Amino acid sequence: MSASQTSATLPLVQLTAFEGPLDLLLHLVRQGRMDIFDLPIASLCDQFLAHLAAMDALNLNIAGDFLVMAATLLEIKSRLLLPRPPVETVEECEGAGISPDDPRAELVQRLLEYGRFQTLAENLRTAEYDRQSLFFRPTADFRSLYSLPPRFGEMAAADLIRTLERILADVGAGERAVTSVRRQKITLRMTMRATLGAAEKAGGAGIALAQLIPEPPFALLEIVLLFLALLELLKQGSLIVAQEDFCGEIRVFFVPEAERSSLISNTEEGIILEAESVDK
Amino acid sequence: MMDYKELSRIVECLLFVAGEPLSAKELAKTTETDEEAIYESLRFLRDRYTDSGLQVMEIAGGWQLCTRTQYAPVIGKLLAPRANRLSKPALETAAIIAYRQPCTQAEVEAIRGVASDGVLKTLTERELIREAGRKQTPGRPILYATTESFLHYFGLSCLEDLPPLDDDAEDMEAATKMAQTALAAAGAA
Amino acid sequence: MMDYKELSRIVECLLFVAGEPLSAKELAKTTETDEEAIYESLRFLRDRYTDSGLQVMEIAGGWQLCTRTQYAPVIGKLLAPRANRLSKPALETAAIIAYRQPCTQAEVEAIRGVASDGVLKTLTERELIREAGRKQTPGRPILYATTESFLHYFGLSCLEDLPPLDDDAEDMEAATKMAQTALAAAGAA
Repeated sequence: MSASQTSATLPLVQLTAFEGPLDLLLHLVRQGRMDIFDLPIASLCDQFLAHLAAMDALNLNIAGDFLVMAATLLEIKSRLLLPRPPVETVEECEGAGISPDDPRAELVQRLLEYGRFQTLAENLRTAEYDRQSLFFRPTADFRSLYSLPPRFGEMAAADLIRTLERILADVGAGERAVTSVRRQKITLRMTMRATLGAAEKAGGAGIALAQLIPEPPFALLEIVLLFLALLELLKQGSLIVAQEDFCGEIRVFFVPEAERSSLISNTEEGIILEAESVDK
Repeated sequence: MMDYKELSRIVECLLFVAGEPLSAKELAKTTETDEEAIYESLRFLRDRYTDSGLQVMEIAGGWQLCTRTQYAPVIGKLLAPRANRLSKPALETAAIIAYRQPCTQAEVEAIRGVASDGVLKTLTERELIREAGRKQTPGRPILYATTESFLHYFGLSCLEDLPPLDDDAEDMEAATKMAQTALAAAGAA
Repeated sequence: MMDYKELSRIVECLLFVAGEPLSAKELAKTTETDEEAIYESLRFLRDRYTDSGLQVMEIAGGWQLCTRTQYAPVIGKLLAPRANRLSKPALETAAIIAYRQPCTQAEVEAIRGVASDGVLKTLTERELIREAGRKQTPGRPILYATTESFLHYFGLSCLEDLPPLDDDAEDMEAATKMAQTALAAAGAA
């Protein structure tokens, strides 16, 4: 229950002591010593509504559940007022049941079940109490003995090399290795180096972007890395990317190191110009 | 073969230092014996502790050393334990899950008649319940079940130790079904 | 006057739960008896524990329950694995970082083939590795390097003391390459 209710008036505080509409109903039933299999719905409904009226200031989330129950009670009450179709009441007497045709049936079942779990909860409360009178030793902190701060040479350095050798050996076998090698194989740096190399080799004519794209089957990662590499190299000014016409071939040109720094601003202009030409 | 008296002393040490219940399997593995020998040594140990303030308790699927209940008041004077009881809603929810597990939040709420997400969160945080998969129904709601900590918290050695439902389980099953059907109908309306 | 046997059971409980030495004065105060009675009950308790794996020990101006020295090895077998010793994944990760430092999480994962963020966190918390700047690549990932504690833990005086990997790091590079070529070939076949 929220803190905002702590300043509430007395009946309200009493109401918040109930877990929900079922809890309140069970309380009313027990307090009024009502026969659960023949619930005096009219009286129960009135008492419930009286409690509900007292909690007008209550937070809507909680009140909502109570309102739904109030509506249910009113509905049952009204249905009980209707003339009942003739029913053979013989079977009703079987055990302490209630006829499924009775409008109260469902409510009674819910109350019975909820009441049962309240009893089970009370049993658990007893178990909790009993258990809390047993004392166990807490897990002692043995980390100082068996763990860090480490004793000098707690572990042999040879373990490190053995482990590393084992990992590297593992790389040669099994599925895990395949993924690890593939990931190891292509790094951004390597892609950048390869892209730059390809552009340089192509010379003044530049290289088509299509040629840079690896031949299938390729990993998605390779394409992503290629574009990251291109962006990074463009940023560095070591490449220029140009397109002759709209939807035309994209070519990548190598920028010799000597020309790079001076070209950066030009490159930017170039990109802007390209964009404009595309617009036209 | 190790002397069972000596084994019982070793088991005693292990139970003393572990700080959590140790299963027979774990004890057998650590002591490099078999579970049969462990059970024998536990019996012997339990007898030896008859006249002690402590006891060898079977709890949460294992064995643990703990004090006897009658000494709780004087221990409380030394330790001043926090009264950290579960709230009534938490206890109700725990009871429903314990007897109905695995069950969903909707099933808990159908019985309690109130929203129970907060309570479920609290119980999960205290590690008394845990998520146990998803129910294969629309929305695939989370299923909840009790944990080892739940057993320990209530001093139970296993779930079968829960007090039996006083009433006919069939009856209750029917009642739940009815409640659920009614709720579903209400939800559909 | 309380029966000294009953008092010894209470004292036993107190020593059990305290986890630190309790002085006779403290024990007398908690049990509302006098120190003379406490000494008597301690003597009785000590006798009762003669045949036990535990002992009542006078230590640091008080009394404490503890295990007998001869059982230390078997207790170690139980506790050592629990006391956060370096797990296999942690050892693997430490080995990679030691030989590849400074290196990023991605580089560790590339070699291990599994997500390694948890292990890196553990190693960082245990101060075996530390953050050593950022790599100047997109995303500027954290670089990891080993610490002084790492050297200490593995009994090294400096990083140069690390056993050489066949020859040097170049070799490892080559080994990886070979492996990957072989795999690529195997994959293509």
